[in-house]
Amino acid sequence: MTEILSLIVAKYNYWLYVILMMIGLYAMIAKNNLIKKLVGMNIFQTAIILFYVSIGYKKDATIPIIEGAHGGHGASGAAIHAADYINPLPHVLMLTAIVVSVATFGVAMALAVRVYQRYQTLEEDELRMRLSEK
Amino acid sequence: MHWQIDLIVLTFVIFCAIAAISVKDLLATAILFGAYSFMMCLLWAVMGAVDVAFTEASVGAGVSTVFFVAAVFRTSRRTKD
Amino acid sequence: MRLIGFIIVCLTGAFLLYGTTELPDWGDPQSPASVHLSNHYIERAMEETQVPNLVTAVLADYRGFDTMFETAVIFCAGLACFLLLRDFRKEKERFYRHVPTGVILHFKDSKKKLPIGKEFQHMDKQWVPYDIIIQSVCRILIPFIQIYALYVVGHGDFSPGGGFQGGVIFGSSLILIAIAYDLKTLVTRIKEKVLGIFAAVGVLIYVGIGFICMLLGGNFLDYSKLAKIIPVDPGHIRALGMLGVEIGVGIAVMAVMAIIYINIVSEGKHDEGL
Amino acid sequence: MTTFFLYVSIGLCFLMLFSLYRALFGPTVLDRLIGVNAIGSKTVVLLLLIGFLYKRVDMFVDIALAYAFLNFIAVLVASRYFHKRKGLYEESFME
Amino acid sequence: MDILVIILILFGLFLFFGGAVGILRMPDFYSRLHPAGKLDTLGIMTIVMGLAIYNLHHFSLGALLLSIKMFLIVFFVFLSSPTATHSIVDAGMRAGLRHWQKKKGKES
Repeated sequence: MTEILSLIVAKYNYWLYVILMMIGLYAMIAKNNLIKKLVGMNIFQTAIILFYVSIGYKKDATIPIIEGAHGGHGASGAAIHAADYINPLPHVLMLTAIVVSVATFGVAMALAVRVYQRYQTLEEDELRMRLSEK
Repeated sequence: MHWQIDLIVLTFVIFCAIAAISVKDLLATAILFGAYSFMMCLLWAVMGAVDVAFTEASVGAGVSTVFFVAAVFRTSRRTKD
Repeated sequence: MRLIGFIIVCLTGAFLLYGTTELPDWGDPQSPASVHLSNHYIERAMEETQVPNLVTAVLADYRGFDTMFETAVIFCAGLACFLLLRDFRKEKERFYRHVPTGVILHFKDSKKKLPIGKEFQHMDKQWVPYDIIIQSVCRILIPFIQIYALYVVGHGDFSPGGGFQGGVIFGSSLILIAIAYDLKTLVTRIKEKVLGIFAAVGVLIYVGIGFICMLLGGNFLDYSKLAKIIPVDPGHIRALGMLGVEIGVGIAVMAVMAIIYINIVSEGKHDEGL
Repeated sequence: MTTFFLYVSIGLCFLMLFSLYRALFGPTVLDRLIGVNAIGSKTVVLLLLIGFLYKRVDMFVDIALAYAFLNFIAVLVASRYFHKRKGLYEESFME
Repeated sequence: MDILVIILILFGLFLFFGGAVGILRMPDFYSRLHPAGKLDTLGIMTIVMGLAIYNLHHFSLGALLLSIKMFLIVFFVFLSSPTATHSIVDAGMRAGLRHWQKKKGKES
């Protein structure tokens, strides 16, 4: 029983990330509305970011800010062990990814507004119809 | 250490994602997407990624929802699927 | 289309689920990602840079070149929104409301600008009366939010936070002005040109700090060379350089968020909005 | 005390499920908005509790403070939509 | 001191429970806002106050500053959460949502 539980704890996260990614991919492929596709894209993105951040997680470690350094002068005698702190590298990569994702989300929304101004619709099949009329 | 909270919140995130892409109203999608990012921030805080959680808190709660609602305001709420 | 999509998604998911069996356990300290480079960052960053927040240290110092181009991407996003949506044509039909009496003036086809005093208020097509409760609460809250955003930018070395987060919070305080009052209020208080200049200046500060380091004889973004012109303790000079870089990022992100919001919500006309 | 905080936070997660039900299946958009607002207020508390679980609450309090500000903006925008656009239901119902 | 903290937190949890059940069970929009607006605000205030008092156990300047920050959270939630509720009610009124009436004869 404990083996099954430990297996679930060890791998359940990855399964759920894959499911989340599948939801996003399905929305990108099969949904008809442009904004729904954008939401699918964002869900896909967060699934990947989750995967990256979870790689850096370590059991029984604390957050990647050095403890006891708030006096400003730092270098608090004791040596720093790498096993005590969570890996900061994936956090850095994903932090910038989130901000860039919101900026690109804004650009995509601007494109959607522009498309709606011109064709008065956001559905993909209606857009195809309007385009073929001309 | 805190894997219980992690698993519970991760399950909620899946529900939220399914609802956000299957609801037939774009404003409701925007609001559900806000809830999605709340839980995502919680998940990152559990995993110890404090800076990422902060970014998601400021971006997901404030700006991303605002852009979404603004775009829905300027286009239409209608969606077929 | 739906069936094809479903099949593709299921196939991809099955492959990925098969792939998860090879991955290390969740929270394994000996996983391959955390044995090579990151140990150096964790153990040495404190003595090399004097910054306790390892994420900020890696973000602004070790990988500073990467972050510079991320900032440039955000600037380009603001530029793209402006170019896609901005519409300089003036609205021909305009409404004004006389505040004390509530009389509404309606102009058709008038190009001329009226000398509007304080008692006349610009009015949209979908005008709703202002909500006094929301307005006064926002008037109390907005300064606190802005001070908090500055705190987040400045205190990013010691606690979570930094340029990106502080910039986004400041930008959302600007958005709050537009929501609580009117889009016109925000646009008249902070001009469009000022926002554009801020967005450019933010990127310029980042690049400029890197370039100054190069002029002083170091590599691009090598903050330790700044000690030649700034008289501080040489141990802290890297933290100071990071602070400058974070300020640049914060200014750029703040301006870009406001630009994107204003352009989307008014379809580039800058007159009426949410 | 740490165990107590852990159980409190798990209880809060389950309370979140109730609000999430309203957010997922609410009949109108405004019901969903209420659910999301309630989720946001629980999130602030949960962030502080996670901080106590890590014993580094000085790092987590900033995030909670940011949430207390920004949850407000999202709700305000979504309700502001209804001030400008009348009509509660989807426009597809009108056709 | 611990007992005070535990009482405050459990009381807040109880208030949150009441709010959650109210959101789930009430029949219409306006009556759902009633628990959501009041109980959630008071619940968050009590729990955060309890945590702030717990934080003052090992008294130092840093802990005091931290508790002041937590009281700031209480203050801003006290200010902003009722405003959010008010704005949702306003939106419902403008959208033309009818309030709930007890139907006689058949159940709703």
